[in-house]
Amino acid sequence: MWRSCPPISLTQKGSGFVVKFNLVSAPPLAGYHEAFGPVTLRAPGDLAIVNMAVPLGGDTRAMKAVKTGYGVDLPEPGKSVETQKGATRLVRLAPDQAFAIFTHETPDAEEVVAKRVKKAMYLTDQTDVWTGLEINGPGVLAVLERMCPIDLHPDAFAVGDAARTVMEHLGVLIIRTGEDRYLLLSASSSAGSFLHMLETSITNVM
Amino acid sequence: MIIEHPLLGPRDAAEFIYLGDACLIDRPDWQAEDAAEQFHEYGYLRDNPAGAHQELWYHEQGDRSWLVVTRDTLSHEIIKVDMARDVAKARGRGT
Amino acid sequence: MTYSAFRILKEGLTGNKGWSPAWREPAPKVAYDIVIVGGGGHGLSTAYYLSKKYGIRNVAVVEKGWLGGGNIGRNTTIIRSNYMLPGNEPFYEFSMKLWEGLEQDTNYNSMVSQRSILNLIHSDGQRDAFVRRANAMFLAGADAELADAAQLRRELPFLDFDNARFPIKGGLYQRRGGTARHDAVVWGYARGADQQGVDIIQNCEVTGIDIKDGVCTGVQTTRGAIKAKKVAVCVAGSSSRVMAMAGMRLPIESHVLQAFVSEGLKPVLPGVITFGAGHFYVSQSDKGGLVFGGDIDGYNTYAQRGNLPVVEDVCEGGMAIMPMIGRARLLRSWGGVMDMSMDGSPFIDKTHIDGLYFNGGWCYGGFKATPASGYCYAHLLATDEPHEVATQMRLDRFRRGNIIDEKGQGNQPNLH
Amino acid sequence: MTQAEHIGQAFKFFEDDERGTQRISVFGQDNRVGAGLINRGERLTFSFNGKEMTGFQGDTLASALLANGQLLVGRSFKYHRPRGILTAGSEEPNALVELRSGAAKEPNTRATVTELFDGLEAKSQNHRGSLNFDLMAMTDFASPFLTAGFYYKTFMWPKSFWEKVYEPIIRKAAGLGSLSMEHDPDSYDKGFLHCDLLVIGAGPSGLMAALSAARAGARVILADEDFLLGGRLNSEVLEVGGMAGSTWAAKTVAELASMDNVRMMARTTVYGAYDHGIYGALERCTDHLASSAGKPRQILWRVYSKRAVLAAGSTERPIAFGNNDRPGIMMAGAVRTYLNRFGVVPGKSIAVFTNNDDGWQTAADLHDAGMDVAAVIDSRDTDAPMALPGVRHMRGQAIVNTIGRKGVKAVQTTGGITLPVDAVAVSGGWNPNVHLTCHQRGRPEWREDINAFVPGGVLPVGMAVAGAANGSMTLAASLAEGQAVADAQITDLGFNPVAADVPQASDEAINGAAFWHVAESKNRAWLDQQNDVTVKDVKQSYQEGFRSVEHLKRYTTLGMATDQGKTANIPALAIMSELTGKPIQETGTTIFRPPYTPVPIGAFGGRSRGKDFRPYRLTPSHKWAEENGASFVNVGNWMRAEWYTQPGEKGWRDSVDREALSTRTAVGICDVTTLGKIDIKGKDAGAFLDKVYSNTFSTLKVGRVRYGLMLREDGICYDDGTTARLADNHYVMTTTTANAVLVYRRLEFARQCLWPGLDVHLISTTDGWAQFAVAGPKSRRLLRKVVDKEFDLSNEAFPFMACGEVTVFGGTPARLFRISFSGELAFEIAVPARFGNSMIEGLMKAGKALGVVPYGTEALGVMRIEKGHCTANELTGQTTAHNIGLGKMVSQKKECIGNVLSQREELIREDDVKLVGLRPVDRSKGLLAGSHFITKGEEANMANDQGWMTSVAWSPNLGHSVGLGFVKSGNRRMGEVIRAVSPVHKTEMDVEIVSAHFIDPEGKRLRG
Repeated sequence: MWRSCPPISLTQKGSGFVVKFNLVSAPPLAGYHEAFGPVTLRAPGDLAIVNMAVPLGGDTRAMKAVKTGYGVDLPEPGKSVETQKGATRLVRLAPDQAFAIFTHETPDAEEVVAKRVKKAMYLTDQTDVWTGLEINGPGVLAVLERMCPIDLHPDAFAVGDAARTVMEHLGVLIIRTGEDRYLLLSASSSAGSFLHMLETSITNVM
Repeated sequence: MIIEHPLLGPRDAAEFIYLGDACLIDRPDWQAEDAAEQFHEYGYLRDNPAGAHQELWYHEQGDRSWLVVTRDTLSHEIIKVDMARDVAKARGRGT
Repeated sequence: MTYSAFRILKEGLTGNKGWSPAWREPAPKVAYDIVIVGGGGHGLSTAYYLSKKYGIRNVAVVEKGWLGGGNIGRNTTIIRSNYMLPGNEPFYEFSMKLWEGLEQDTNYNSMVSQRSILNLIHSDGQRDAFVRRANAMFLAGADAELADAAQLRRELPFLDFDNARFPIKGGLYQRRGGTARHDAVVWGYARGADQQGVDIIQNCEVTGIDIKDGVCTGVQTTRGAIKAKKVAVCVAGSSSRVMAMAGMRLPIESHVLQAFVSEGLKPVLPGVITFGAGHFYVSQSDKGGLVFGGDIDGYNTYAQRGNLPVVEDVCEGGMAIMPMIGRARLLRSWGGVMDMSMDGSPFIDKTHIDGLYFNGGWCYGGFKATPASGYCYAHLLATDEPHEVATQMRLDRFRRGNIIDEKGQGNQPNLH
Repeated sequence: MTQAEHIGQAFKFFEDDERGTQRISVFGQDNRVGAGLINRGERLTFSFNGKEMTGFQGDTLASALLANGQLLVGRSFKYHRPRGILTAGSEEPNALVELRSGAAKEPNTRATVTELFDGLEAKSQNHRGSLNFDLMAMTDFASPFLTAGFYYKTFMWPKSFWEKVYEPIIRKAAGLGSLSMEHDPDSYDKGFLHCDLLVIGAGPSGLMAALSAARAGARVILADEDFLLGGRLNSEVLEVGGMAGSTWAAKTVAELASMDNVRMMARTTVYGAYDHGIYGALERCTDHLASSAGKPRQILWRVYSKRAVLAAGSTERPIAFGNNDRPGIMMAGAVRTYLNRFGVVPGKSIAVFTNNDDGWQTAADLHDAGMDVAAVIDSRDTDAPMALPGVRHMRGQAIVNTIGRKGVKAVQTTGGITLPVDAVAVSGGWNPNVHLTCHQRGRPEWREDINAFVPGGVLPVGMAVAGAANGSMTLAASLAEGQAVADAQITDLGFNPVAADVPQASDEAINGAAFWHVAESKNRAWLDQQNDVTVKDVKQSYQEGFRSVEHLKRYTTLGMATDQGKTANIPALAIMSELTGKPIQETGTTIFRPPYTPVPIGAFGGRSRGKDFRPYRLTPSHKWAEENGASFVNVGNWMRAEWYTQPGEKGWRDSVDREALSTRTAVGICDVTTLGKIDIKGKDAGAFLDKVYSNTFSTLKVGRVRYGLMLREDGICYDDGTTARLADNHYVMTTTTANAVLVYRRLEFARQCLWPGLDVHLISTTDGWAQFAVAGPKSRRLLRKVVDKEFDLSNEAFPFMACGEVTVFGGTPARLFRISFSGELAFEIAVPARFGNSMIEGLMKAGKALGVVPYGTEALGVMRIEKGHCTANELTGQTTAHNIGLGKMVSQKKECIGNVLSQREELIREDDVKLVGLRPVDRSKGLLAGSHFITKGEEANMANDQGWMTSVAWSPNLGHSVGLGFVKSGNRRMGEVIRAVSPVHKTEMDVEIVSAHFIDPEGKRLRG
């Protein structure tokens, strides 16, 4: 069972039954995958995101826990690393904050990370806060320069680099995950506008 | 404008939200005898210099850090950028 | 010299050789009853009303540059009295009434044009707030009119009613609002004050304020010392710098407000239109340019120039409500340094130093206040009592908690 | 098309061309001569005022008009004087047209920079009647009465006539082109570019600068406003490196275009220099095409440069003489451009009037092309700088007047000679284009040797200037300086310039004399041709005391037209300098401000228009709401369901009444996801909350929720909401929808700047949880069917203000809060957002038998007003805790934001306004929000204002209108009947002051 803290003691009293109903998971852009000439745009499935906050004064313990749990060092702010198996990407956003991004379906991502870093960090599930789009292909920089104020020249923004910025009034976390591949994360509530922004940039350029 | 973030490098000021004079870090002691007067000064009176100005910027569309930026209000030249939490600690802020 | 159509005819027929200077260029005297620091709109209107309404003519206006080179020369020329709070609305309505008689009073056509100002409404909450404001305007003797979307569609068919992100649900008009020719306001007051005997001294920068035993005795300037029984500072945009010479810290920050004008166009806009869900307001000048602006840049500055994010923000607002202006071109941009006060409202007050008076903190609303600001400041200087419409515009109001915060943003100047 | 292809195409058609010199008449193009850099293989048809004409690919509209002998192209602003084409560039004051038609109509378009395309439509502007017979031209005869500032001196009587009579006439006469009044049909885009070196201008110095920096490996952007790169090289017959200058330019462009580290941007104007090396640039993508075909018309680029080289060249200035504004009178450099680049001449017999050697080059080029040069009239009493056999040299003379009306027919000289000509080429010397150097703090300096302002003062950070823009007026100097300046710039950045020779070029003769206007001219001599400002206007301005350049500009409108005085300003201030006796340097210039040339407002707007003005935020149950009859309302960027229309309902009131009634009698569900949610963790989370809230949270028990009031530091209420404690180190704060981002920002400020020693961490989870209010007497029964059975929801186990983490529908994690905004027994339940749309279906299914309804923001509003709860209508940022009866919540026993200043005397006055309930005495009447209160028997004025109505609603539960409002000492006036006046509605009514809690004042329901 999913819990981030011990359950409150709620003993069963009174009558009632839970209706039979299957809650369906429907992230906003689930299944989106389009090719625009050489550029493809897709929403990665089951992208789990967990925020990791470093307790005040707990830096050493947190770093050690990441190293032990993931086998890699927590990168510097503005950088990300993939764990050895490539299963999780750790993105350092701020001195005391990082995201763990990995593929995971059920809504217990926080526990998955908790198993790795134990109690060395404060964890908060961010999976449903964000929606992700991956853009890939030659010419992708020409698309991104119509939205992104960050210098994405290969020499300035290496593979693994990450930046939170603003594009067309949307807060976006952009991570370079490959030579011509970028993962963009934005707020899930504005997923439609986020997709529209990327599609417009692509069609304006292509 | 471009703000040279101490950790993240140059970023367009459009990513930031401006608050004002970095004297806002120096929140008075609420138990001081003249707390009302001190808070009045803290809340309302500003040097507003024409020249170097220490000011608070928040990297809202970024890493959510508050920065203390020393900037010339005549030329807009940015002389220095520090993490506000470091400045606050150095000025004796704690718990 | 009195200006009239007859005079123009006469001069036109005789080669326009008889025009005399609009004002003298006197050298500063050793002493005056009152020295007004700042030859902008407010300073000159103060001098005008001091001399004309209060009969005090031994007055100098000292200006560090050219007359009207401050914010009165770099604004969007809007006049209105659509405020809400008791500390403000009677004052601005008083100003509006002065505007309405200004040209005849000064014998100078400052082109006061009551073409209306409209604030668009996009939500029910906004409408409630505007009704409150409209009724406050009525209670203060001003005019207001609510319009629904259908009426606006008839009157302003070019607005984007059908594809708007924030649909237009109506608007609040002040029909008596409008624009005036900003430079002409300066020149009219300057000429009027000069004719009453006021010395207007350009290129004369104040470099020090003389204070002896808590009493202000005059100013030091780049053209020598000038003694005065009263020194009236009126330098919005530079208030902190000047008052620092008297050792005062003010509840003011300096910020830049950009404004823009398009190329000249045949008439398209009937009045002033303000877009409440974005940062955009616009009117069309008599010459045909769309005069528009929006939010302040938001950081402390004394530079009369702004940056791109605000230019884009303003034009985004414009395109959002009237996409017909897409093919009109932005011709010129400029920036004015604003005295942004801690509650968005101004000060007309004595200071704790005898003989030193302060007028400032006008934020980006100083133009429309020009007549009343001068009138009330003149009243204060002449009588040592605040004018009845400016009783709350005091420097100690924050200490007492008597805040005049129209926007409800608190003590953060860049939000007002 | 790639950049290289694009540039390549622009050039391919002239590399094979030969320069012809004889006049060749092509299909009515009577003024077409020589070859030029145009593609004669591609004939283009266009129309001017409905008349069909032809031109060639590579023409501008202006060159094509000239080729067709159309010298009269427009009317001036004030006097409606006939005007032609003065220049060949973006400085053009006269040749403005309305381009295209219908919604795409583009007023005030400079023909001199409009690239000709097939099917182009242009119309002249600012005339009543035809261009040839403009009825408004009669204003010209009234000109003695319309001199500088005339309108300030009249139109004042009678008072009411200004708006009604005078101003409408003036407005109609003023303005130039007209807007279509239709929505701009094109789209625009924006973008961001980064480079080591931005080179502005692709003339000789710009090309050299870009080439040198590019060869050294720097990231270079080369931008030029023209569609053909090369600058003056394309207008001159000068040689570079042993080949034609234009050929050298093309070769250099080709080399640059082939390099990966170079971005070539033709048709791109760098219009503004902003702080810290940021430049604004406008790229015109489809303006040279008949249609933009769905692609962005223009792109507004924000260029982040480490260094920049301004190589913007120079602009030729005219000399003012009598009737110098007639069509056919052109700048001498422009005549060369039309001749050499476009193969066009403005007339058959041309006089050259110059004060400098460069003017002679025009005579020479015309002469070499076999044209009839009537004379070179040189204001200097010096020998000819070059030999032009057969050309008359009139030394020490000037043109004093011209004859003609819609075109020049003859010129009269100071020597009393009348020369019949049909065109005049004028050169008054060249002004370096220093504009961008002045966009920040630069102030130009006067250089006596070239009689021009050059860059001075503090230049924008990182900018250096090269070539003519820097006052290096010859070709050889420009090339050398371009390279040297770029090398210095990139050396600064750590690059090693490649040593390369500057190609050979000659230093052409550039001597000149200061000569601004012909004093002997009795007729009006124009300075600002667009705004009709003459030498006499400047003199009158001086006479009336408007002597500073700013007063001159404002009084006469000099330099305020669409060309921003690029040709007019310097001669005018030189004349003012003569009048005042002050040197030009001291007279100074007005300040150059962005943009360098006008930029369409649509381009600055980019994509942010229509529905794309701001992003949409949708709630997790948006799809379900759409499918179930919801109508939506904007709340900030959120779209919230305002009500759900059921079949048979006639208006929104039907729906809202039903929703509110059903919720109070059964159960209702509302998506409240939009409320801000902030996860607060850390061992000092409780201590932190004590500081940011006016009340205490560290004492809150785990599993409990508390209402919190947050003040600003000035003691005014900022936000309110509930905060739940889920664990010792874990709180979840809710904020109002509007303040979610702002509260988060303030909390980060408190955390980082005020109390950095606290272990507390914030993260927004607003979008992460789909949260639903489940309210009404049957809400527990409904939830019982949703929450998994091991969780006890009884009042004892889960009382009012309890919270907990539960699971729903068989194991899906959820958070449950027992809180109530409606005043009913109520809960809020949150599930991960991805389940949100399904969750509301599940809730509706579970509640079907209970009579569940979904309700929107309107019913929510009705119920909160009935209950006396505040929202933004009450918490306006001007409201104190005392105003809303929560003064006691502001603890004075702990350190917290706002408590000290909240105690200021004026903020705790007993007679201040207090929140009360209001109901109409006549219960059938509807209250009006925004009404003001006046005590009975008193006059309605501001002094008697007792407060105002903040919120009103029709209460279906009470059967009458209810309102909330602020009334002075309202807490002591219960039962009083007071006037609620709304003069803007022209109504008033009597209302009774009552408790704000209309329903269940004891709060039994929510605790039940």
